[in-house]
Amino acid sequence: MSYFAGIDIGSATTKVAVIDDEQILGYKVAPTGVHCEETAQQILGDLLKQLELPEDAVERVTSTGYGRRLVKFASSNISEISANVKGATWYGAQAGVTVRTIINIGGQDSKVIALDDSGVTKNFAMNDKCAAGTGRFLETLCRIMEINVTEMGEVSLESKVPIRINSTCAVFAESEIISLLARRKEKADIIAGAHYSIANRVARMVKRIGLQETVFFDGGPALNCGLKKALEDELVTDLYVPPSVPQVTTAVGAALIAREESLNGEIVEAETA
Amino acid sequence: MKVYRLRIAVQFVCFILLVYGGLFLIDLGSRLPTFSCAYMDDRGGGCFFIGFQHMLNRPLGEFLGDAGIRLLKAVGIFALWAIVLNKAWCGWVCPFGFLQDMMTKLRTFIGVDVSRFAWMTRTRYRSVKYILLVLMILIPLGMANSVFGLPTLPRDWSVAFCQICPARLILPIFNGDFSQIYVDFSGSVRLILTSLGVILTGLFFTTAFVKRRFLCSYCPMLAALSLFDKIGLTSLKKNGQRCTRCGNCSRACPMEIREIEEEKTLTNLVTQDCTLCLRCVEVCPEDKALQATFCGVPIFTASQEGFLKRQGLPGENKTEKEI
Amino acid sequence: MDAQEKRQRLANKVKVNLAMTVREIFDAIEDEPSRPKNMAYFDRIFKTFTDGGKGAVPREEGRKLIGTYCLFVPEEIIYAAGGQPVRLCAGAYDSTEVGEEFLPDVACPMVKSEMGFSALPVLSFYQDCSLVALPASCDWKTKMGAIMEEHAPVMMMDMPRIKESEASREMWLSEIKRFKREVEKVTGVKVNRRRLREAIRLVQRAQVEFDRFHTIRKADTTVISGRDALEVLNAYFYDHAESWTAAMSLLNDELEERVRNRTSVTKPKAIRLMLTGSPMVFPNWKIPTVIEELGGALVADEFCTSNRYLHDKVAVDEGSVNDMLHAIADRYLLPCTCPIFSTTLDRRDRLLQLVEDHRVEGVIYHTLKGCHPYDLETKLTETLLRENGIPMLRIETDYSPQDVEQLRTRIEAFMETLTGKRRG
Amino acid sequence: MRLKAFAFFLIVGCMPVGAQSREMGQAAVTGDIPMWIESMSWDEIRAQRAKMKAAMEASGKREENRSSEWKGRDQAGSAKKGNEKKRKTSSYMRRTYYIRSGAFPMLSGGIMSMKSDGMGHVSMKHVAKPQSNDHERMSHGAVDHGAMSVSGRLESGRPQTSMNNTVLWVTFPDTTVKAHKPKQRGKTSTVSFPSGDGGWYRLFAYNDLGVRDGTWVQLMSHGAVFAHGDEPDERKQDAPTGPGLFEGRPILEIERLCHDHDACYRAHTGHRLHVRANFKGNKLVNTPVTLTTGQGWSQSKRTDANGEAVFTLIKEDFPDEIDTRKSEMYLLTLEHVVEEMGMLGDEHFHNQRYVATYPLKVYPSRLDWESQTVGFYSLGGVVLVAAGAIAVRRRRRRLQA
Repeated sequence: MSYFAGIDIGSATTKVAVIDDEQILGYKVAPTGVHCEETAQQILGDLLKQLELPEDAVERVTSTGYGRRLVKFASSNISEISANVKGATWYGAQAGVTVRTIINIGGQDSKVIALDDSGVTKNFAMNDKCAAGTGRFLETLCRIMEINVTEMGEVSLESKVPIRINSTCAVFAESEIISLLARRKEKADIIAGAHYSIANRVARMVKRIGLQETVFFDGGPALNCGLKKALEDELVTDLYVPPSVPQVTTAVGAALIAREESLNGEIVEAETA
Repeated sequence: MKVYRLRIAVQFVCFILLVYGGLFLIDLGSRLPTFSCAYMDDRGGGCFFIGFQHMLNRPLGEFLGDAGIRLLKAVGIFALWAIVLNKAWCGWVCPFGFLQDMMTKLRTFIGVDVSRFAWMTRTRYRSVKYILLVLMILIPLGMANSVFGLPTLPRDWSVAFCQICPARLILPIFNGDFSQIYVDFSGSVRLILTSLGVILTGLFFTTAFVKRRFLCSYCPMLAALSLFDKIGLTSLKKNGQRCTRCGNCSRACPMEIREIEEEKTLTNLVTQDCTLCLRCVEVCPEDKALQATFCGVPIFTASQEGFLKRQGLPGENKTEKEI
Repeated sequence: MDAQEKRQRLANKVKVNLAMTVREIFDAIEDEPSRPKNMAYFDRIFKTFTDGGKGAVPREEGRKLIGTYCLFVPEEIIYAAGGQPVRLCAGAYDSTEVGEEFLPDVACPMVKSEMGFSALPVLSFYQDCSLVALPASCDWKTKMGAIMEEHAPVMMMDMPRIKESEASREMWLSEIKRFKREVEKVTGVKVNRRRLREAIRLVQRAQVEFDRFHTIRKADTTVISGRDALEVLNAYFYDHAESWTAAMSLLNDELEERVRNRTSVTKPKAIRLMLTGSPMVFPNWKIPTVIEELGGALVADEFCTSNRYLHDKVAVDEGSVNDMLHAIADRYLLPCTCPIFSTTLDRRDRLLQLVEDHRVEGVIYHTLKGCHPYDLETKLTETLLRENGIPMLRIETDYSPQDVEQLRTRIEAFMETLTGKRRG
Repeated sequence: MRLKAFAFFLIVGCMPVGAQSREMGQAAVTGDIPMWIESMSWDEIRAQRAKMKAAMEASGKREENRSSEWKGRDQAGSAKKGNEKKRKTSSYMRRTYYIRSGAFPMLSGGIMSMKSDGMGHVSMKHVAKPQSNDHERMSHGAVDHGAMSVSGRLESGRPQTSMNNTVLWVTFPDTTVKAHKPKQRGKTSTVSFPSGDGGWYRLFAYNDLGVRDGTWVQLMSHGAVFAHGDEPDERKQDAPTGPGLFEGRPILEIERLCHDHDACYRAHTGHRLHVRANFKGNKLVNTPVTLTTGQGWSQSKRTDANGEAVFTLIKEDFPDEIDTRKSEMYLLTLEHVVEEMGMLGDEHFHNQRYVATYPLKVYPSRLDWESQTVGFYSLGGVVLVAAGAIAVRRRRRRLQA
């Protein structure tokens, strides 16, 4: 019995997932600190503790995400795209859907990945320049609104006619929203409007690379049902959001890759032998 | 200001004046540029043409003397009348025109649709009235003079136009005199002319139920008056820029004149067929696009609210009879 | 998901976006100071767009809806046949991309938008039409009919392009008569003399109010913003003539009051501008909005959706049905200044007249991308206006809100040159 | 052709009048030779003009063919420059009136074939001041006359009646009366005067034959011509005196009374002719008035207590070919003898005899050549046909639409 770990160091949170040959054993999400390697170490440690596994039980560790190169102890690191793809396809396989498009909205970027039938990346679009249309934007919104991120979805669903947020830049949007609040507009409408403006941007990316069913939606904001609805409206399709915590898909993907690498490694060894 | 009502009133008064004026010892002379037929016993003034034809029936030489002077005098009086009222003689005074308008009223009352000429037809037959006018001048001259040594026309040709003029047959009826409706067998010329008169009269009664002022378009009086169009004191002005060419005017025009709609540059719109009935001004919905003037002073101007008033607005309980 | 559901969801998407657009506009309007309060009636009509345009078009006693495009379809006949006309010309950006599925990208946004609305159940009255009369005015409209046929009961009306010819007039008259027969078939009501006369008078009453309104706009004090003027006439698309007239007379009263009190919606001595060119339909109000945000006074416009819509009048002459039909045919064909006609004469004079009446200082010529007829007349208009000492700014745009900022800059610059011109 | 036949039928329809004429007995003109005014026939005028023209061309004067007959006469007489001038200034319409005398009807001469020239009609009408309406009505078919010249000429081959003492009184529209003594020029003697004003020019010829075997014979005749033009505004009421006049009016006058103006204006067969006989202003009672037709039929009637007599213009038989312009000369003759002694110059007479004539041109009845029946029928026909045509056309068009 061998164990593998995937570490996804995102801008907002760090996710760690541990799997064995069959299934996921566990995962853990924690905010990324300043020193991401320590954080990663610590989280992994905690997770193993939870799983009552020895420190060295993990055979291979693959890191991904922005900080992936900072994780010295990782046996390999890989771009979050492939990791995301891997994870998404795996989850899809679990649910019995063939994922063709992946929408991942992260802390400070959002990507759209197009796959072919065999789950190989065909094309991808990415917005990593601007915070608008990312989780970070939603967080600022919550801060201004003084509500919890997790409530956003439910609140936004109450809105009848959302208010359009024209500013495409997170900073301007902020001021715009403040002025809206000043004009006593419904919070729900504002939030919904924000959702639609994000959805709109994402939808534009999707349009660029072309949308194919099934669409797999992951990343932290995927928890936000309002955003999900907005996206579904804009894309005119259903989104598949993994049942368990959707932000760890990338980490899981990394872990899966670690496992594959080890298997391949064995094969290689066998050949040399 | 519902001009069509005013007009009918004026026409009626003129009709009484000209047809029965004699009974009140009214005499406007015998040089009127309108079909106040000289065959009416009680008329209050005579049509210019009959005297005109007689006067022309002279050897040319005599026009250098008294005869000529007398002719000039007559034409002068005619011209004076014509210049003052211009075509309004046709649209507002002419008893025969009035009768035709009344027939039109009857037609609209019955609800028979008006029918229009094709454009080509209309333009083609425009010249008829001038031809008639020229003939009316040449025939009497031909009676008294031999042209190129040809024999002079027989006396049957005397007052040839009056013989074919339907007004001669119809107007005297209002004096209780039906005797003008006859066919003259005394000679082939007379036979043809008088029969023509009868035929035209028949057309007067029938065409009135399909067309407006059918005979006016061929009236030599219109032709004679149209010589004074440009100098007439009464006139119809148009402001091309204000005109949207909506075609209301030309559609409502009894004489089916298209210039009034199409012209954008010309200002004086008294065209050869215009009878100055001012119907066009009534149905013009544009402010100051059309204007009837007397000596340059506007007497009736087109306007939006005026238009809508004449269309029976505002008002719920009006029936379509009003228009 | 199956095609039907897909269509529904697409519709929802458009609905939501449209709703957001409408809300955006009216939220902005709410904060405007000194807006005539009688505009509320017209606002209501457009606010219904936020949920599928329910109640935008009055449907009492089960009047059949007859959709019309352009301003060539005689509403008198529809009213006379007991129908309710609704003009379907659309200005919503949100439905254009749906239309793009049916039409080439170069097609003008209006056609795209209309296509989108008639293809999807977004605004109810697009679907409820028992007959959609579509004059083959420009090329887009001509072909749109064929493309639209599967979504709506389209009746194409042939449009002559040369008003001066007798043949075209007769052709148009026969088209009008055909339309009458079609409408009668749909509504089951025969158009007789009395009904037609009443219908004509109904529209004429509306025109009385329109004339009042038009005259008010000639005043020195700009008592109503150009955008509101657009809105007022845009409302006539959907409203029943009678109720529109009633609301209109109230508004006119208020406006006349304002004229007396000199309560202006603009700063004193604001630049007097006129809009012309491709039609603007709600919610495509970006240009008038920008102009007025910049403090310009939009005193006149020459749009088939606004000023030209109700200006020309039917002149009943003899009052028989045929005569009235003839009058109607003429009214809808001859005075129309739409550039699809060969002649530019009428539009030219109309523009000059408006400039003169409203004392316009500058003209903004609006062309929709792909609206070739208006594009073709740009040069002519420009030279004409220059000859008359009126500067002209040509703006080519579409329904998308992206270019608002750059429009703002251009218009601002234009207005600055006008102020300079004013100084001397 | 068929119409001609119809016309003929109409004539036949009018025959009773003709039949009536047959019943009238023949009566010769009694007493002395009458004198009457008669307009020269148009043919004669034409002929004369042609002759003059020919003469002029023969003499090589091609220019000024304005009114050739003057030319001609000037050749005959002495062509004076002054004359030329005078005549150039006012162009004259020459009308010639014979003042004829002799047996009526003359069986030779231009009477029977006489055609009216369409330049006005010789007829009498007793209106000193015609009302405007009358004036207009008189104008039918007439044309202005530049001027009039009256010439009497001696009829040869007949019992001579001296024309030396003939005077022609012309009453102008403004009722000024002027006497004109015919000037002898060659064979004919003419009087001419410009007629500027419009209205009636009444001619009254008076011929004093002097005393013949104890009877002072005075012949007179009436005639009038209507001139078109504008009537004089003021009228001079003067009662001239002179030979043949009594208080400005003819001594013996046949005054025609007009009830039906048209009849007065142009006499047609079947009309009534109502006359009154005046002598020196008083009516002549119970005096025979004789109407003689161009073919010699005549009828005498005695004037009643008012001095009036009524004739019916009988129908003469016209040729089958109807010619409305064929007219006949009828003549009314009135004789009055006053038993009164007196001296004329150095001659005694024991009674005065006045013979007045009233020439009258009679045309066939309008009914002979005008048919109102046909008029009405054809009018109805035209209306029906046209209406039908229009209806059919409309129907076709409606079906097309």
